[in-house]
Amino acid sequence: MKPTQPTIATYVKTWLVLLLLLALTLLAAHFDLGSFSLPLTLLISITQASLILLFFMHLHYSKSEVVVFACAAYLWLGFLIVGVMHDYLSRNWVPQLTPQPSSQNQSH
Amino acid sequence: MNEEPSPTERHFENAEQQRDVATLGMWIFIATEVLFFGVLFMAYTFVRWESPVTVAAASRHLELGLGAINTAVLLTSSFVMTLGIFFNDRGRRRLAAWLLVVTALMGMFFLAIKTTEYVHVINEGHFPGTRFQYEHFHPETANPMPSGIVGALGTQGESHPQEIPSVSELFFWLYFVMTGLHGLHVVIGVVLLLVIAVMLRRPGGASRNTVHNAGLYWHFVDVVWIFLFPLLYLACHWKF
Amino acid sequence: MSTPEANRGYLEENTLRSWLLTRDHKRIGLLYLFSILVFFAIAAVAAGLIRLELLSPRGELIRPEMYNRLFTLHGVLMVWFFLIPSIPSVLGNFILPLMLGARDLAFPRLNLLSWYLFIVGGLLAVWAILGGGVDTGWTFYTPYSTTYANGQVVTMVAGIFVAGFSSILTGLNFIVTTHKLRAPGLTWFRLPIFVWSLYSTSVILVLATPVLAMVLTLVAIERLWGVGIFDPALGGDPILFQHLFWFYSHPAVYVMILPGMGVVSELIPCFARKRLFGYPFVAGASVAIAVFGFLVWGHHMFVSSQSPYAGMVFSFLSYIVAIPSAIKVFNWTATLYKGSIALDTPMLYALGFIGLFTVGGLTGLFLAALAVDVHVTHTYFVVAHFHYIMVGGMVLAFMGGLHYWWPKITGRMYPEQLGRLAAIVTFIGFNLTFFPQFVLGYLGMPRRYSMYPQEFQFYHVLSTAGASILGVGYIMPVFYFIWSLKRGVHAGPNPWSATGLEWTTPSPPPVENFETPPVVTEGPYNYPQPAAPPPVPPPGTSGE
Amino acid sequence: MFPIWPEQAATGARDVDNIVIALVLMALFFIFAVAGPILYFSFKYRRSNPVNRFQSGRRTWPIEIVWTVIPLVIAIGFFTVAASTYFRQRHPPADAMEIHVIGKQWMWKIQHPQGKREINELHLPEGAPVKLLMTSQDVIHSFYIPAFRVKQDVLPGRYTSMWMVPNKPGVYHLFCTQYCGTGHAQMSGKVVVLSKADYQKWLTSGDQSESPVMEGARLFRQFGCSGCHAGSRVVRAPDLAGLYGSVVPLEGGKTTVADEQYLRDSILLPNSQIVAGYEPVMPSFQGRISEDQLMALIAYLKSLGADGGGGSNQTLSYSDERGTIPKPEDTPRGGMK
Repeated sequence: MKPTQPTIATYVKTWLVLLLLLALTLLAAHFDLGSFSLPLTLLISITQASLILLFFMHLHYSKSEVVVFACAAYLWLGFLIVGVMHDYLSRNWVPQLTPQPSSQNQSH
Repeated sequence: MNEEPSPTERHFENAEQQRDVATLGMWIFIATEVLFFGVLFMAYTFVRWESPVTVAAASRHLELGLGAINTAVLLTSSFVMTLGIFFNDRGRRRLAAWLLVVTALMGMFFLAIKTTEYVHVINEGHFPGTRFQYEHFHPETANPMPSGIVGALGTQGESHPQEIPSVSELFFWLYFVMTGLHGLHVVIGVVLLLVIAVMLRRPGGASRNTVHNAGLYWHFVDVVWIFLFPLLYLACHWKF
Repeated sequence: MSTPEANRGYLEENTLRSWLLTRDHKRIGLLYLFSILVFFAIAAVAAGLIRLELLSPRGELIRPEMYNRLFTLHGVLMVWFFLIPSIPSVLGNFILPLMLGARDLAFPRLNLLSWYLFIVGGLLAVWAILGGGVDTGWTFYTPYSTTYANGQVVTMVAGIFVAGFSSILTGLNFIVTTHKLRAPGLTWFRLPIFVWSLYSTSVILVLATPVLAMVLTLVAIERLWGVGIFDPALGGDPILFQHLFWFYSHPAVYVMILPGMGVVSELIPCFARKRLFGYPFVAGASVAIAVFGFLVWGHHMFVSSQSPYAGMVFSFLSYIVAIPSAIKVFNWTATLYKGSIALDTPMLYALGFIGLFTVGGLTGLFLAALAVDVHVTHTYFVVAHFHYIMVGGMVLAFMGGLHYWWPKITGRMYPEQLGRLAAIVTFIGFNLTFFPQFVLGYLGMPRRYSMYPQEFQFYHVLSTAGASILGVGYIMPVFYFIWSLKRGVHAGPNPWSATGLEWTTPSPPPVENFETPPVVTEGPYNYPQPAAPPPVPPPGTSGE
Repeated sequence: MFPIWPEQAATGARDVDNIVIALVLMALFFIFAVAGPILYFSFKYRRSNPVNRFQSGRRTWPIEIVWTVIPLVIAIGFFTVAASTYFRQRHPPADAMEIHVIGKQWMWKIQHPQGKREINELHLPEGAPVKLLMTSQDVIHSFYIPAFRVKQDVLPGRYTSMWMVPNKPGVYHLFCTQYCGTGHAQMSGKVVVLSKADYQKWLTSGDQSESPVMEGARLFRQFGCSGCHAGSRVVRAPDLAGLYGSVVPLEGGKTTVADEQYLRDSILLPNSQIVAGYEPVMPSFQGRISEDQLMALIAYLKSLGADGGGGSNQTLSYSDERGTIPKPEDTPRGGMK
């Protein structure tokens, strides 16, 4: 059974965790974490956004149709980014087969 | 708790239906906003993937401190907004109105910091366009161009390193478009919150659904910033 | 809940104010009908001029600058100001709440706002046309649109942006209405297929249109300030524009066909007196098309320098998305089996739709085939293909739906014999116009050419001849519809003896749609099924 | 009087036509499978016809599965055949002769490897593989030869290519098929396929100009590239001999394949892709070098084979002679990690 309404305590806790995560982001920026740095920062951002969506925006307490549309937007954004980037990322694959090699400086 | 027993529009059966309609409608609107901003995030992904080194160099010119303060301001304003909704739901409309005003003030504070930052960036010549100062991003200003290159270029006329286009201009273009669009949303949000705050002081002025939906909008604007902040300000700290 | 006031026919009050400030979904549907017909007429005239120009290979009639403006105008107006709003905003607006047993859409004021946004967008587009025109083609490919094109690109783009928001709000309204305002007992699997189609369409409108709005904004920014993400000199990429554009515009093709499929799914059971064959499959196919339609946009870019691997993925998904369409066609055909078929005007349009959509869909498989697409893309083959889908599909479905619901909308019948004649003339004219273009395309005739080599002339002449017949097919209904407003036979609530909640209320419906709120107890298309011995068929078209 | 099928004038055309014939047959099958029953049912079950309409309420899902799976299998079959043909058509053989094509509003500028230039006409030898390396000076164009069934968009700021083996002497259409502005319809021309002997004769007739490789070698000195990349080095810059086709480690840890596009970007946007271990000191040549010159420069860089380089201080030289086709360069090597 889901609770139907968040309490003030939930809001305060969420807020504090959000600020804590912000501090964590800044802290991470001060250390050289190499290639972990980007995924870590994005992970923190996604966590923050999820907290806001779930508690501040009451998704945790909402009907399923609302949850579906809230999630669909991010899924569709995923379609867009994956669909476009899989073109750019695959342009350098096996250059023998691609007569119009591309400009990009990263493969994979 | 029992202010709205019947729907305010005649095509609804009951207040619960009206509330669900308002909530679902707002979420679908937010879904369109996600994809609206999504195009810019897509563009960012492309630029960043194409030239990570240049983007990192350009990102270094943004004020991390101001960005971080702004993030904290927006997170806190979202928190205050939830309190406003909480008290409005419990019939304490005056308190709710003041909390909305506080939220709006924080939004204005955010905008003030943002403006300061814009002025700073523009003064440094980083506004994309004809007066964009490329040399800030060209290592040859840091380590002057060796005489061999200058000599070699002599045959082709003067050397104008500031005219050399660079992806750094695209980074600042994205910075202005993304934060500008976000700032526009903040401005709309601030106006919306102030209007609702005024309406709340009149009996029957603003329905609970209205306040809830304004809250959803404000939180969404916050969510966008949560991604803008690391992508723009922290890009210089990432390595591949 | 019902007052005498609310039980008056929705058409009774007739002041200008009562129309311009209405919140009644039925009136807004009619406002849309008049507006899109105006845009259709302008765009059709442009098409006529294009066809006349192409009568001769030397292109003597119109200068190339003008020709380029004409096909851009034709494309922009037809896509954004006719096809996309046609069935959803006109028939959907009118019928959806009636089908759901609702008193109105969820957001009536937003609905009116949608119409005003549509008009503002349309006026901006017309202003752009009058102020010098736009010659980019409806696709606005960069860097031509951002740097090289003359004309009112920014105004045009602004018009499309505003009209886009009109689509978004309509889609939002439909989704919420379908979720929340269904009559008691009207479960998801009791919904007519038209509702499923509109729902799928709305999902596309809501999730794809913002991408178009933003990408066109970026084009405008780049055009105004000279800096932008699509400029290769700065490290940007014009191909990125194509990706973003087609992320919207391919699903938009489904916005143009899904509602048509919905209308046909209403017409076939009604005029065959049978339950729709495979209802859950047809309903599921609509949703599948809406979702998979988002994953195939790259098939517009096989020769654009997109990576061959990406091309392969998009080609594969394009074949997959053809399957739900095929399922629908087979189910419609199977519905006819052992039906009691009356070939009234709407049915003629519906059967024409199935035939032309089948041809359009199958030629889509030619274009999805990578090696073949290299040859036929950017040629008249593509032009013929999408006209088979959009004109052969959507316009025929729109006409079918308009005839079918005309008695509900106006309370009067149109003249049946003339209607059948117009349907047949349209079908013949359409095929004569566009079938030769498949051959032209395979021969290599590029699209958007104002002049062409001599050997293609034969097919162009055929096509222009067909276009004039098609024009007659379009003009006839205008006259007899207007005639029927005054002289048509009174229709009564249910002239087709059709099922569906919209036929349980008077024609034209009262302001509040239903005198008593309906309660649904059965599935859709519950036509009486014949018993084991051969029954005596009901005579005529309106008998039970 | 009027054609019904385009000519086949290149080896790949037949493959495409075969797929199309199969597609047409498939389409006809489905059109009859749909239109036949529609017409038959409309007649037989017309409302005035008293026939038996009784149907037992059988389950429908078996037939639904049948007409889902059969089209699916057919679709996947066509996808596979068309995709594999496409991949073959995208893969130029190593010995293809390379012709440079530059699109601009509204003409095609073409240069043969031996140096001969032409506009809106493309002369090709019969039976030899030809690769077109293409770019645009302004907007997107598209290079289309219907008789060869080949087409490729031509983009500003990017090299695209396509290849074919013409196999039938004759004159064919050449079209620009990506809408490019007012003169789009005039941006067409002809492709002339000649026998090998006639092609050689044609190459040496009329105006002659420098071959791209020779021009590139001259530009390499004129623009001062040699100041750093060869000869008396003032600054340390990467060696360019054998660069083409090799895998280049970049600053930041990634690698890339040095293809035409990489060479182009390195000249125009040098600081977005810096070779690992080097200072980003190279100036950009954007706006200083025309597309023709850029293509010539790249042709020259490609002619510097891997075996010619290696030494840290060698003098770069070129070794082709006017009137002969340069040796085909190696196909790009290297690949993914």
